[in-house]
Amino acid sequence: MTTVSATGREHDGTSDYDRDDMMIVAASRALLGHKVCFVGIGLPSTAANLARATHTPDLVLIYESGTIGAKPSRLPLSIGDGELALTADAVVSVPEIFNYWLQGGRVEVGFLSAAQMDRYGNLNSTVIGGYDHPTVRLPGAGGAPEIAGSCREVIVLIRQSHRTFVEHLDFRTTVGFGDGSGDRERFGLRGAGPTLVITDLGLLRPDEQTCELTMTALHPGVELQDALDATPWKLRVAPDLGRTDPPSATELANLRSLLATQERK
Amino acid sequence: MTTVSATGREHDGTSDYDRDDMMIVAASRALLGHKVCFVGIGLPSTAANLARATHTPDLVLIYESGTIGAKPSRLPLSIGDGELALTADAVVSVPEIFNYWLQGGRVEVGFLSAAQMDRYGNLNSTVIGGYDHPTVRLPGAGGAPEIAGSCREVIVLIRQSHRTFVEHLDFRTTVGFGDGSGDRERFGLRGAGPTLVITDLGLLRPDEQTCELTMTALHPGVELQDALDATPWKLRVAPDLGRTDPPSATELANLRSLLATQERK
Amino acid sequence: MAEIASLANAVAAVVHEGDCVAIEGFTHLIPVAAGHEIIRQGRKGLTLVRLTPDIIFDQMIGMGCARKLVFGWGGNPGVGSLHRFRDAVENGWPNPIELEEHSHAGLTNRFVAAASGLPFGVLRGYFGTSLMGRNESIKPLNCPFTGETLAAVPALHPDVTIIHAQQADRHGNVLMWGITGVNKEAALAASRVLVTVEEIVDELTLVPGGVVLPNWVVDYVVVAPRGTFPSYTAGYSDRDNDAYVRWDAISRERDTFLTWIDEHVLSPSSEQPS
Amino acid sequence: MAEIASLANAVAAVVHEGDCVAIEGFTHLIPVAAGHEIIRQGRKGLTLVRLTPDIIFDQMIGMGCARKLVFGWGGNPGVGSLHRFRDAVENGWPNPIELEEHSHAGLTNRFVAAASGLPFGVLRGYFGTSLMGRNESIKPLNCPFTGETLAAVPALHPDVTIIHAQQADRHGNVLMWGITGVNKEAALAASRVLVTVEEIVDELTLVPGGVVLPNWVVDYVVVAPRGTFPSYTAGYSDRDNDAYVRWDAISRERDTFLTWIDEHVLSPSSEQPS
Repeated sequence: MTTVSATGREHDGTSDYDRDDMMIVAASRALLGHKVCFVGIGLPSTAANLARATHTPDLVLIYESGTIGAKPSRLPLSIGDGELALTADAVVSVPEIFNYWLQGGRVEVGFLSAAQMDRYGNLNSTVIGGYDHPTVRLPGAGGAPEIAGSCREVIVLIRQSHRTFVEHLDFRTTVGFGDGSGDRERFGLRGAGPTLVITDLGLLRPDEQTCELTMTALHPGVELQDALDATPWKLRVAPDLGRTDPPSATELANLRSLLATQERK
Repeated sequence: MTTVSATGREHDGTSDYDRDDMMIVAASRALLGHKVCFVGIGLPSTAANLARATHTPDLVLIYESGTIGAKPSRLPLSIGDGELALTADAVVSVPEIFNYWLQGGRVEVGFLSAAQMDRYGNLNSTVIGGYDHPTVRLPGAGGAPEIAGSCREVIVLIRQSHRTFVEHLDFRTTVGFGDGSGDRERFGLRGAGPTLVITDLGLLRPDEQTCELTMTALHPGVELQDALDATPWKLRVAPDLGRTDPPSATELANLRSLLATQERK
Repeated sequence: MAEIASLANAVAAVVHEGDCVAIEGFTHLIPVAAGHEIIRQGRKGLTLVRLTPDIIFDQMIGMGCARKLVFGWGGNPGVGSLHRFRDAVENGWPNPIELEEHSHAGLTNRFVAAASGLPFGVLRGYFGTSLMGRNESIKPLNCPFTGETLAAVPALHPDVTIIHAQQADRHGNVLMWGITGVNKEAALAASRVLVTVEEIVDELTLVPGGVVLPNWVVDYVVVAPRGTFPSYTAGYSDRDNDAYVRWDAISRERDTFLTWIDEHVLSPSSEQPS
Repeated sequence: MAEIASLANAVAAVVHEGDCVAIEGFTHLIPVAAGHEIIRQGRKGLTLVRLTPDIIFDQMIGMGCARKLVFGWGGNPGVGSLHRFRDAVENGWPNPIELEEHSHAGLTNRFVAAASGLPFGVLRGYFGTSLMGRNESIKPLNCPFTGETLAAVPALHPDVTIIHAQQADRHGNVLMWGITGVNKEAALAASRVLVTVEEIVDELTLVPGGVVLPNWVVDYVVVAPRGTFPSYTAGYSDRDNDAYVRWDAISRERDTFLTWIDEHVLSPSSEQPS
């Protein structure tokens, strides 16, 4: 069977995979052993549903629209997809989701993405260029600031390039580690922040002392120089730099099945 | 048909009525033309349901338990009576009742009662005697302070005697007009306060200037001296002191029917 | 993750000497059976929290479980006084109890704040009342926009909240309906949550007005049919109004109260509704 | 007391030049038909409020209805940018618009505060972000108990809130279900409330997850079947995902946009869903 993924490439259904697939698979692995996950649409939703299909069938998916414990049989197309409401344990109001469930500290893992990220995992999804006269007006904050503040951990999914990895954000929509160690506490943010950043090149984790993001693993086929070249600042690299396992046959098969459920192929 | 009312007297079903009946009928008349009413158990609930039966069938009854638009076919025995939930337009949580519906300023009329009231319509339902070593420990505040604060108007139902009308409350559980004109605004209370006090002797309303409660009408058979004798302070009396109409045959018949629906007779 | 357990084991696991214990249920869904089990286990020194202390708190206070009471309205609904509550407050029997009293709206917003992960809640209330001076947990707070002064109340985080619901499934997901009061907020405010239910069903079927507590916010589920008697459980049992009237007479005197507790709570056969 | 009216009459009655207009519906129940009627009536200078400005706000902005936008996330869900929104912000076409942006949690709590009769809401958020400095409607507030600093946001009281629901009865009582987002709070926050519905039924039958707005908090009810297209109404219509994709191409250029609006909104036959 030949299918075309969300990014438009062809798959033959075997071990062929692209960088998006690798990001999704890495994200789904990061959910192993977790219980409750706050999910946005796109790669995070695919990753969370891949985790459900592969190794954590009881993973509780919470979508911002108010669906708690959604068990979609197909990938949802929006965070308010009717499929989420129909399969949820409970559908609650948006105020309740934000106040009782997210701010209440009940969510273990939240996923975020952004147009720009800096070395401390701070995110920009508001504007490229100046705020008053932007070059590109992006959608804005949405749920991101409070997801980053209140989830016990945050996983960021972002491609690694000079466009996305920047020395200085044009706008800090969402706080990762601010200007470094201690800033989250100073801002009153309760969760641990972005404990894992998954890019198309590998994995980054915050340094225990400084909170600066550090490359801790490379995906298969990626050389360290690729990551250094894709990063505008002098990228910190872990002394025991690891190598991500390639997607297993099961992971890929489950991912293909999930992507095939999307109405828009 | 002979029935015994909540206060244990016998009725022959004709024009015989007692002081409780008069209070209930007067309270139900005060609801004429109103739309939304916050109801407690006892005389207020009976009065509100009498208003529904007699002249305001669409009166919206809100009980603190979360029932909005309850249309009980029998008098409820508690504010959480199942009959209220079964007949309501909506049942919401207690936080929602207090925050969105009461504090949100959506209730026109609230009913209150108390063990003690002073000349400014302040109420005590907490203790008789000192707080730390009370002679009688009463139930406490419940919903009363916020009903008095947020309903657009409050109707107080209370018997008139030296026990209930006092110079100085032992505890101010609920604010009527504080120490007089301007105090409600000073305390940030939004509604107009106790615009009507219905006793077993007659009606009192706040003076427009001073907010001191003023006897504006006497019930049938009551002499002014009765009211003066029942009041420990020098009772203000309206120059145009009126006379309450006795309960009509319809009012009494409807009241009897309502009381007959109580399981505990 | 909710564990389905016996009443005795679940109460032993979640209610410890000196704990702050919220027992909710607004007229409806009052977890009386769980309160009786706390009496049987002889827990003392508890801070008992409840919007409307009624018969079950009267019994727990009379049996000396409570050191402190945090509440809004303590009465026998539709009947009159709570005599054991009054005896404790007026005469210190069986022990003096500290009172922290709120309006219903104030205490409700303490639960809401805690459920919301906020250190305080805000309401229009309390000013001009004697409660304000008596209760250190109420403080004025100025609106940073309008300058208005409002009342702030601190979040209330019980060590354990106990509620009753109609149903749970085998995974411990809980479903309640009808008048659910402040049950959800009280549960989400607490460190530990015990839910007694009428029955365990294979699959929960959502109903109008239904409130779900997923199993990952519940610690113990206990099957306690008619566990709300003499309160009621919509769809399962009716309120026994006569029992509320009878309680007035039973509870008036210490000896009739103790005799009743012996017979209906402490005797070996008393784990049935009484 | 709700009046059942035509879309044109109801919009004319509640939406005035310069008003603050909240149009809610979180992905589900988006009142697109009402937005189109506002375009047809040529209302200008509006402050448009919505957690997630999407196609309908893109259309209203492109037609010059908006002077200001109060929002949380402005995009075409699952597709990409809102090109008319971007053109207004980046190039001032057809007019510059003022932006007041919030996080979803912040804007949600502005509605909650207003619905609750409070002058402000409190949340954990905003500190450390650039939003804090950009937005004067966010201020720090210290907890009077713990000393922690939290974010306060002012109550948001729209002149009018427009939402869509599944049903109303002949008395104007409204019932909605599925994902209801912040619809209840947005309605209770507003001075005037207009609800478009799929149909009028003789009697509302409560359903699981159903939310009721009684007729005394609603001003106008309008029957607008498929009034959420291309969004959806659970139980009545499905989301037209292709329409969201098509909107990307239609809205990219000003002339294709204007042609589409002419054909689908302004032409005499356009009061059907398109």
